[in-house]
Amino acid sequence: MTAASTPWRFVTPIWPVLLVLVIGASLLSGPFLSPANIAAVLQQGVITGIVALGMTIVLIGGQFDLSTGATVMMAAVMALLLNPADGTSTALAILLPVALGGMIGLVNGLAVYRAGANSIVATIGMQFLVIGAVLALVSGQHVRADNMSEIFVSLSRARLLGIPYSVYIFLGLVIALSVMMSSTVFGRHVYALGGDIEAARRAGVKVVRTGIATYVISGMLAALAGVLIASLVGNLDPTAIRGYEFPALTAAVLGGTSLTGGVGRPADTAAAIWVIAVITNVMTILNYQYPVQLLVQGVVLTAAVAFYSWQRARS
Amino acid sequence: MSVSLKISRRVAVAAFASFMAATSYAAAAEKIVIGHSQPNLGWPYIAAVTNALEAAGKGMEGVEVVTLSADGDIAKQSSDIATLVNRKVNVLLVTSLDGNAVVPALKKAADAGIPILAVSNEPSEAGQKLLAGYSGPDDYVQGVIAAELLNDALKGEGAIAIIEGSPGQSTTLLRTQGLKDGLAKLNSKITIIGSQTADWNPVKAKDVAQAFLTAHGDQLKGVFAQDDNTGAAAAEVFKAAGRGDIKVVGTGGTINGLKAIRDGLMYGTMDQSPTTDAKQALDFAVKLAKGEKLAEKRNIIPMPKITSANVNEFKGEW
Amino acid sequence: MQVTLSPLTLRLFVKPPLIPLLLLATFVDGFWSLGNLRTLAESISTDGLIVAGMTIVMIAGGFDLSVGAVMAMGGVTAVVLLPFGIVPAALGALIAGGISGFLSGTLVTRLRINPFIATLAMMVMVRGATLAYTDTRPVVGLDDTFLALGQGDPLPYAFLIMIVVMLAAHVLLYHRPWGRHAYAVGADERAAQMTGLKVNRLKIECYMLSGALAAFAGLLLAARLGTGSPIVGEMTPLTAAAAALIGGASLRGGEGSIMGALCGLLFVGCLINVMNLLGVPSYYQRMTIGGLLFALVVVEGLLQRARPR
Amino acid sequence: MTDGALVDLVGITKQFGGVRALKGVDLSVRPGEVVALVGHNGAGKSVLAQILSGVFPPSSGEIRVGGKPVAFTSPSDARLYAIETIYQTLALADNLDAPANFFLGRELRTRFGFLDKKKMAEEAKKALADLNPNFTDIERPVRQMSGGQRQAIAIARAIHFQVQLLIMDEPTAALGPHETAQVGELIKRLRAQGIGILLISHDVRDVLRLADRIVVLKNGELVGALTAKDTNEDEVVDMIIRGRKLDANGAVK
Repeated sequence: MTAASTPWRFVTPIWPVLLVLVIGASLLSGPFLSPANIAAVLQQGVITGIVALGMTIVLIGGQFDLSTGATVMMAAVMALLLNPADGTSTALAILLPVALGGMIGLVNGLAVYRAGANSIVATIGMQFLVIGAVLALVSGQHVRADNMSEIFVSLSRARLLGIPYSVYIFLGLVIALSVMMSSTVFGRHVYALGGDIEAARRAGVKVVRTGIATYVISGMLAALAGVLIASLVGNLDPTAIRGYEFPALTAAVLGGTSLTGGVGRPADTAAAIWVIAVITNVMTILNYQYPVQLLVQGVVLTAAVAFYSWQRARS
Repeated sequence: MSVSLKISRRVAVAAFASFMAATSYAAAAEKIVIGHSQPNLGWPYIAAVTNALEAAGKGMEGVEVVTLSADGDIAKQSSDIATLVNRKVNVLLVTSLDGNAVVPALKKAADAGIPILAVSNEPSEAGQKLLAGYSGPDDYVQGVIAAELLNDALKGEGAIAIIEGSPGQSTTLLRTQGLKDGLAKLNSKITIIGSQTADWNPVKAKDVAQAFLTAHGDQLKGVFAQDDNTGAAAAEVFKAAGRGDIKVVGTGGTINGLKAIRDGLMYGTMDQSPTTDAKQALDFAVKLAKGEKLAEKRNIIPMPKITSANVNEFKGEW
Repeated sequence: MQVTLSPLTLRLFVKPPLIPLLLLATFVDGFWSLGNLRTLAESISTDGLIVAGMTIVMIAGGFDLSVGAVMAMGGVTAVVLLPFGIVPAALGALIAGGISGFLSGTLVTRLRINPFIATLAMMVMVRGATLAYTDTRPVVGLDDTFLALGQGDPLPYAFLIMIVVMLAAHVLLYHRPWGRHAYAVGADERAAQMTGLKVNRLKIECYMLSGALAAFAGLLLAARLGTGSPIVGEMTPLTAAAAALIGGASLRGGEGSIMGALCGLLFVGCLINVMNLLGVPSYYQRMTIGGLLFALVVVEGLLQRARPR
Repeated sequence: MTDGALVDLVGITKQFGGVRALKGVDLSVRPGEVVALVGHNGAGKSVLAQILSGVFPPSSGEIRVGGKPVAFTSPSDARLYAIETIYQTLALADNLDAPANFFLGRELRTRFGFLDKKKMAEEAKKALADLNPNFTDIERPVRQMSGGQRQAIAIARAIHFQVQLLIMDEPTAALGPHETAQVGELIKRLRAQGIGILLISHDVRDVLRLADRIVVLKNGELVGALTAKDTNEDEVVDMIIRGRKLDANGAVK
């Protein structure tokens, strides 16, 4: 299959790149392939990865969601606030933040698809709103849950076969979303939306409803990422967990998702997340400092985007 | 056109009246206005000090505390200080985001004859000449204390790594420098084999901790984390990897840090009490506003070392 | 192609409601004091240069996320080159900014990368390079001439420079063919191409202008703060875009004006200043700015919708 | 209104902000009838067609299907009444392949609710082969296809699903002479099947050849209706330009 296939079968070279990187990494640094490190690399991608999956779906629909970083923060804080010592409210501590994330997505979706607001600016506005509200709620203080319920903690700290549960949650989401995007009417309509929204509308697609749903999914996934952060650390400085939207966007783009909509696959985004995780991990192991890591990220992103636009121009 | 002219004239009259009212009110009330420029109210320690300061100020007759937060933007802090100077506050408290970048703004305050008290961190040398005094903890000294704690814990030798705060912030730079100088002063054989930013984010701290383990394996004996949250998060990774023997020293004496020491995760930290910090700052501020001088220019709040031996004496405030 | 300036009244009262805000500000103690106006002028002047550049890029249908990082690079470059004299320092900053803009423009035009992502990549790379060069530390050691550039009485020099730059940009956009071409490219790139305009070249020039202005803003900021800091300007692209949008620029290109951008800049600056004077905690300030942005684009979207297709 | 009409438009007006695009237009189409809508650019032809296909609602006036008033909030509503449209822009999602576009908005599903891609591909292939036997390589994004192929997809999609009224907005504008002739053949075939067709065109010769009735719009108003076999090119053109019939007896409505 060449690049000239339909979006849900669009084969990106991200998987071979991942393979080459893993081989390269193990050559560069012997301990890279140790089970503990592999598990760490897998987990490292989970939180950004879940945000990136939502971002991918919104992008395929032809829009942006830059409010997700704020939603991550909101959900992490809410989950900790809702998880008091008695541990009876585990379900609530997971479901309520996710529902709130869905609400944020709903408002974004209404603004973008119903009112026709520019999605970049609208979701940046939403980001400021949510961050301000969360910081006001906790007065800028640490949030903490000292005796979180076992189940809640185990979400990201318990392991099965040496791999944290959260990695399985992520893999499950990747599979579920892949099926959703490639094999359901909803997924097909999201691709149509990103291809040509007016054409989709004239062809009878319920564009407003479908578009809003992409934002709701993105909001809920970002909130889930926040819940996993809460489960992973139990104590937070809210401002320290900001800014997840840009790495998520980077991963989606690296995985071949088009910024103009209509092209992309959740599984490719997952591969891109691990490409970034491997690069970061190796550079940290080799003790490259933050500025160098930033530079490398920028170069990788530019190269990837240049490659994809060249590939699309050719087809 | 004529309507809008009328309106604007009326507004101008109202403005003038309210301006007059405001000036006369300020003259009559003779209260002390304390202006406080903060780097970011989203940072827990800063927020805690601010809350404590405002609460203590409310309890005092005739004292008003005005806080402006720079939201992490050094240009905004410069404007914030100018705004406070314009308001003719009686004393200016400054917690600088960047010790160099506040200096020109401090000059303006000094030129206006407003006494300046640096709180929680100090400006650079050029700015220190302008200060009436300094009150608070000391980022550099915290690095030195961390060096002492690690030196004790590792009996003077071994390899350590640093989990840093956000790159480029003076807090990060000073704590790292303090650690290096502290180790040198102690003639310690401890070597620093790696340092990585965790951006104050415990999630990233876990990734960094795992990378340190992978890179250095058994060689790694200790870690200096520049706040307790990242320290506790790293210690959890070490424990899960069966390397509970790695000595982790945090910074801040937060509730979370104390818990980590009690649970045997972290080796130690040093206390940094926002209420002590705020109370001392407020006392000094009132003194300065009344035209008095401080006995000492630099007033570092006590930053006692905390280890499992004395952890129960501390309750943690933030 | 149609370049219409909204009537001045609409501009000042509705889009953005600058005059109503200023009238309200009259009731805020100390807003109209000379000192406060000076502070206000100072705080908006560096952003003003960037808003001018951003507006031009947006008129030509682009976007520049790298302005904050380029501003930091410009400040650091200027301070590093200062030992050779103030003119080489300024030239160095302008050239560094211009080069980064050239690279952004090249990514956008030759490689056909979405401007948002191309300048995001530039942002990350420029920030990384600046942090690496300075080892994440601020660069100090400024001479008095340079520091004086950050002062000025009664109006800060930076503010005067901003006004000059805005006037020049206005002339460029309205009274030179280049400006017409920029609007044409932003409104319909293909049509502009077919009428023989050098679209790619013009776009690259826009990004170079934006980069040079951002770097020069960095120089002015360094003079004001007395230090070249590698970490300034993280929020700058967002606040600059907000000011440009509030002032009538559009992310679809082909719309916007320097006068509008100036109004947008003043509006955001005054709003923050008033909230500071009223002692509104920064959490609520953030929410206000966010809510305002959100509401503005929703209204813009609804208005667009009411037009015929 | 008209007895046995498929669709009646009654007193349709459309206002965009300050612009009145349509001013009280009446129109009806019967089964097996080809009605052509002609007029200058901006006369309101496309707006009228888009109102009938549910793209946007009229500002006032009524749409009746089989004599009963209906309200369309979206193109999918119009489809429920078997009204299909071939837009001038074709309304294809460029990034999707032909079967996806063919079934867009009414995808076939398996028992488990997933897309039945195999069946959709087969049906689309068959429907497209009916129009153009050489058109078999259909599983590519339509952006890579020729103008004729893209048109074929739009047409096939419109006539495949029990259509009763077909709206064709400038169907031959982007086509060569050979393909234009094919579209003509298609229109004749559909008319023979009893399908009503509303044909929007500015090519008067085409219209005279294909339509039964010709309706002229000018500045958003209906200025005349002609029977195709009783008129000629000059008369139609004159009406488009002057907005009035030459012959005073046959005055407008």
